[in-house]
Amino acid sequence: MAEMTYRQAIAQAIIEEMDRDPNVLMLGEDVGPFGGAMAASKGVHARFGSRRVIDTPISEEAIVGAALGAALTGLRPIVEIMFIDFTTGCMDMIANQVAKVRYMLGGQVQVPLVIRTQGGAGKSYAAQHSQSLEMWFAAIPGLKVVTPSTPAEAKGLLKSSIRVDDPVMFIENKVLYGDKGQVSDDPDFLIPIGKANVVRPGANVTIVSWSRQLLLSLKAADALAAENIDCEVIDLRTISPLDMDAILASLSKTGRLLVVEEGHKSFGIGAEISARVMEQGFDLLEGPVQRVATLDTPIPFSPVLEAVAIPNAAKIAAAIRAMFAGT
Amino acid sequence: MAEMTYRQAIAQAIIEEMDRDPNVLMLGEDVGPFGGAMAASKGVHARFGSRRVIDTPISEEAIVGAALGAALTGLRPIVEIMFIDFTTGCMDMIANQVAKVRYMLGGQVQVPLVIRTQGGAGKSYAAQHSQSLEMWFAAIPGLKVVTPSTPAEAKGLLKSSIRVDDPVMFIENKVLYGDKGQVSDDPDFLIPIGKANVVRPGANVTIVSWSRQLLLSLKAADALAAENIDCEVIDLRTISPLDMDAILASLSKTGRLLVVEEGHKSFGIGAEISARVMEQGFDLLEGPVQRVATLDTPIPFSPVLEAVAIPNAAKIAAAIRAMFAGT
Amino acid sequence: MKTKDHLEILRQMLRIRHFEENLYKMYLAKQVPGMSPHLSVGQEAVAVGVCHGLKAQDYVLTTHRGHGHVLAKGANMNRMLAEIMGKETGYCHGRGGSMHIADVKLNIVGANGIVGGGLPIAVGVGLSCQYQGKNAVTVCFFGDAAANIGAFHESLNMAAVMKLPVIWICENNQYGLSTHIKRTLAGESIAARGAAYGIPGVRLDGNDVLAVHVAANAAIERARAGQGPTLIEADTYRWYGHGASDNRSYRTREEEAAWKERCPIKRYVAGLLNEKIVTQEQVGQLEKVAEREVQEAIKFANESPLPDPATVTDYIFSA
Amino acid sequence: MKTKDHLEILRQMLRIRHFEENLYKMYLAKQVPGMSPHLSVGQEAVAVGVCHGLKAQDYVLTTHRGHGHVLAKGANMNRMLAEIMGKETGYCHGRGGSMHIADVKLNIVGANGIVGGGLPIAVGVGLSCQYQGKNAVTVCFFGDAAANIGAFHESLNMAAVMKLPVIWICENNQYGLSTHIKRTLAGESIAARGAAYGIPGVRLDGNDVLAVHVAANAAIERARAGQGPTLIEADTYRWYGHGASDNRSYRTREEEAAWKERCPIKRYVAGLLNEKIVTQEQVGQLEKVAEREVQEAIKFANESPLPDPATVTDYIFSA
Ligand SMILES: Cc1ncc(C[n+]2csc(CCOP(=O)(O)OP(=O)(O)O)c2C)c(N)n1
Ligand SMILES: Cc1ncc(C[n+]2csc(CCOP(=O)(O)OP(=O)(O)O)c2C)c(N)n1
Ligand SMILES: [Mg+2]
Ligand SMILES: [Mg+2]
Repeated sequence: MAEMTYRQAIAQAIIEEMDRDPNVLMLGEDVGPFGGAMAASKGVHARFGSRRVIDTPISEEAIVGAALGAALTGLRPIVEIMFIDFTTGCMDMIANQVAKVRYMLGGQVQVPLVIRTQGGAGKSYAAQHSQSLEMWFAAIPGLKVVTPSTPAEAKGLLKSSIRVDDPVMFIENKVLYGDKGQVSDDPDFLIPIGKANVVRPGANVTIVSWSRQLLLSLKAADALAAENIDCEVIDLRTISPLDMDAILASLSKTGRLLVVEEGHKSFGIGAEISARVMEQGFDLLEGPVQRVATLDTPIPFSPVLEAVAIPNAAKIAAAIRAMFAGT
Repeated sequence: MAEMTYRQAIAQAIIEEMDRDPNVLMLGEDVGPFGGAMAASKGVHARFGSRRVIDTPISEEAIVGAALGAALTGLRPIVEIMFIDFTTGCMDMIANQVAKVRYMLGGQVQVPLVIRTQGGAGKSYAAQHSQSLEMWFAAIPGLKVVTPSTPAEAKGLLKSSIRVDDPVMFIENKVLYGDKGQVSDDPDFLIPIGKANVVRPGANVTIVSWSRQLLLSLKAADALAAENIDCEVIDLRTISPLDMDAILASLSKTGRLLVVEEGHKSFGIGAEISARVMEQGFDLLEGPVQRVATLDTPIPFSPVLEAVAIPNAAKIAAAIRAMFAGT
Repeated sequence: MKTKDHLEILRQMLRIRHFEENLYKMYLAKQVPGMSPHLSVGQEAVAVGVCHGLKAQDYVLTTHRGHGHVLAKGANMNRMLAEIMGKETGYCHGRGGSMHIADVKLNIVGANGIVGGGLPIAVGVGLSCQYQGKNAVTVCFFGDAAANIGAFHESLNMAAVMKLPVIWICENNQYGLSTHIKRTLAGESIAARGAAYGIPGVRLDGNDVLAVHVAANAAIERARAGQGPTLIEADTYRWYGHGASDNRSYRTREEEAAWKERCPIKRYVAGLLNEKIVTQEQVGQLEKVAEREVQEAIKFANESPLPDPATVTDYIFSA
Repeated sequence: MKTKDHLEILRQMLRIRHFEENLYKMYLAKQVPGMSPHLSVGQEAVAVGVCHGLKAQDYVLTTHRGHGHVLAKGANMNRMLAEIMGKETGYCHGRGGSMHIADVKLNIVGANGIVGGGLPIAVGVGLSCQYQGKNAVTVCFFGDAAANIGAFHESLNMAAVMKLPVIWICENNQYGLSTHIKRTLAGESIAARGAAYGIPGVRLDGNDVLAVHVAANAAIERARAGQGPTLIEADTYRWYGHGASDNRSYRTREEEAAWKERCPIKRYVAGLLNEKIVTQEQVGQLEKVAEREVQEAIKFANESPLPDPATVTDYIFSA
């Protein structure tokens, strides 16, 4: 165990996996000597050089395509797309090629490819640099979607993502890069993809969240504990495939569920969770599943506007309180 | 009133609106003399010529960008993207520019722009030509998403879309182009955007659908009528904004709801409807909202596989029956 | 060039011609599900001229109009036709169909339904060969109209800047669907765009199989020697419409007749006969063999089982 | 050129310089929310050299590094700085911030946070002018690194094939974030890519405001005359990092010093003094005026109210 930041944990995961497997390589804009716009690949180039850590042109479609071609022919590339907002420039590669090629070729190929990117608001980066687009990728069969919320998760989930033989959208969060935490130094420290984690056990209500909002949910849970509302908080870790077993198991204890997400409320991840709970856990529900999410607006620049647009601990706590109002 | 096909209704809507307003123009691949890959702009070029009906290079990003630039400076462009699957090539323009520019500029501009495209499976066009991607666009604030299911709707909704001052994703369906129906010839025949339509009133269960699946839902409703299950069938017409009033009004009569969609089940439109019903109509529910949708797989080519992947009337009817099983 | 090379080139062109002509008939007879197939009749010289110079370890990426390319790289007709008919015995177990035929064992790593979709992937295949020190080149086919899509630019630039062993083969069949390339392509030619990336751009008669072969071989050698990519623009023509159902309203029958006069097979055969490299009997024999191969493939495909619907979600993920 | 033109050019360059330098200080003092602003200090000659030749009816599209362009087209500093500080009085009522400043009334129709995002839109603005018979040209600024993105290619091709009155201005400041353009750009130059689209490609010293002005004016005239687009590559340098927070680990202080020697303002002033077109006093006066304008803008922005949080969903749709 060592204390490190979220960004250091990512770099360490990359370094360890590149040490372990010479077929792992990295591509992206400014990921080389500069260490990435979020400094999440700091030190990787110093160790492996320009053959394995490739600074590319600003050509998102070709970056992902290059990684795909490499993945189809024996390599295990890690790609960085600087902001998730820029995946708009490589959606053909991601959605029509990476996600589908194995299926379209009837299983002739594997696609061991990790697309690292980062999303989220909270830093006044405005509408084109603050989105939470995980639902786009979750909606496309053939992709796994992973979202770490702590340094330990960043490392353990990234190492797992690099080792699986399928494409993974690995979505980091821009606000979390400086967060510190204890991280295992076991070179085989892997956190399984597709499994949610009960971060805080509780009896009265379940909060499901991921990435930065998970941390805010935990804050809200702390506040609510003082009011005798005992929240169970689940960190989804993987958005697709969804770990419904974990959600339903918790719901069967608590009877109530709140989904907290930084994506827009409409047509988001919370909708799918709510719909599945409707189908699979209707009888467990003591009240409707609720969602706290970002307003259905492009993310505004001005901090005072952004603050009202996105969730925070107070809004989460208020939503929970409302679920108990009148009970 | 005149009988015409879905594709003719589209061409007629375009012609009427171009007649009415010299600022309406059309851009896309092969939309000119050829009349569009789906023949949905047949006759438009013959009437208006190459100045107003522009055949473009295969450059989806620039096509939508060009339309946006024109919309920002006084024109009202209609763009055709040949298959919705190719919107992957212009997602930056659609999601980061078209949808957001008015907001980012604090209301300095309007974006009167229609992006026509077509989706849907059922013709063995395989994974890259059969998708139903409406959820991608519905998930982005700033876009309206419209999906006609009949020739009359195609005309009335398209004319409305051309007249509104905001961007509309107008999503046609490839299987419906040859469908015939009675269509108004009133030059101001407009169907309002944002309003659902009760196509078939019923008492026992509500089916919400749109586009081709709406027609299959009606078929299922016919079959179920013989079994004394009286379905109310709602045609959503507009996916975003969602007409929850119409859905809840129906639900308050029937107590049961099935959403039928051709998109993948996970993270689709049905999820949002289910989640909103959970939040806004929980007490109206006599049982959980159910979804019939396409399996979470890339769309297979072989007709025998495609048939099991996507919904049909029998599957819809079966889902309804299951909702009544044991009651 | 040895006689056996000539015979092989001719054999491959005939295989493609007979395959596509039979597929057209099957399409008319409604024996082919899905979109009307994108036939490459008339373009055989490009596929064969390029692929004849490739080794087994070399890679090919193709397009929506790819039957010729995969045949020329050695694909099995039985499995191709079974795929086109949506059968379990097809290359993709019926998941892909006409636009997605590939034989990964032959290093054909993908076809594409998206115009220009193969180009970025080809960059990665080239990168992979360079990285792994494989002595392999990657050939990426695409159409004239694909030269206007952003992916073309990003891919040619990236491959050039990384000096990757990729050969860009543009089959300029004059049209993108209904649109003549002159109406959508700015600049003098597609080949001329090579200069924008500092790579050789070669334009040639794509109906002259030997000219294609010579130019492709030069590009292949250049790539193998680590000197980076080449862009080749081969002028040719598709005899049928965009898809088999297209009635070609956008061009004249005269234009078509003129191009058919320049039939790449007829011209090649005439030359071979003239120089007495082959006899008319040999040609007839090769035609027969090609036709027999197709007929066997039709039989194979017809008799093959459909996929089991219960397997519809197979092959999404590895694990 | 008349003295009043020289004075105006100098005035505009000084406005930009003072605006950006003050913004840098404000950023260091943590008075600016959001991403560290992308400053254009050192690049003033491109913005001013181009915009000086524009008329009111002409359009401008800019980038993430756009303050200079919008100032040169006449934007109001008060509303710019208020926007950058997220105030209600800003151009975008605080919705946009530094990367989205535009004044649509001045025909500045957008800035962009997406590299290359403005180019396709510029095609449409050009198309619109052509369609409406407006005697207006459209200038689209972009960076060197944007020349590698697909949208560049699609846009330049489409504008060329439609002969649109668009002028493509590439500010080659040598770097895209940390990456020197030589490491990512294949081919000789960005200007040389003009040939791929059959349009003139001009490369010039972007720190020589008169050279920029002359070349831009030729392009503007050409566009106005219906002869289509021109691509101009102006070599320049950003004195600060990519954003104000960037410590420029990827380049040397020597390189920076050499470029600062070539300061576009210093050079221009030296020339004007030398030719006795202006006096040192006049220069000092213009500097004072520029600084005063910025100080007033700072005051205005500081005193301006924040947007009302209740209005957060305003401006999504028109109706
Ligand atoms: C991105 C994209 N846009 C449009 C299409 C529809 N489409 C398929 S093939 C084609 C024409 C392609 O022309 P070209 O590249 O010249 O190839 P050819 O068909 O002539 O072989 C078009 C427009 C597509 N598949 N993908
Ligand atoms: C599509 C896209 N990719 C990456 C980025 C991140 N990014 C913003 S500016 C920039 C560098 C741009 O370089 P250049 O075009 O030369 O403009 P400069 O900053 O030098 O003015 C990068 C990589 C982005 N905003 N958009
Ligand atoms: Mg073509
Ligand atoms: Mg630059």
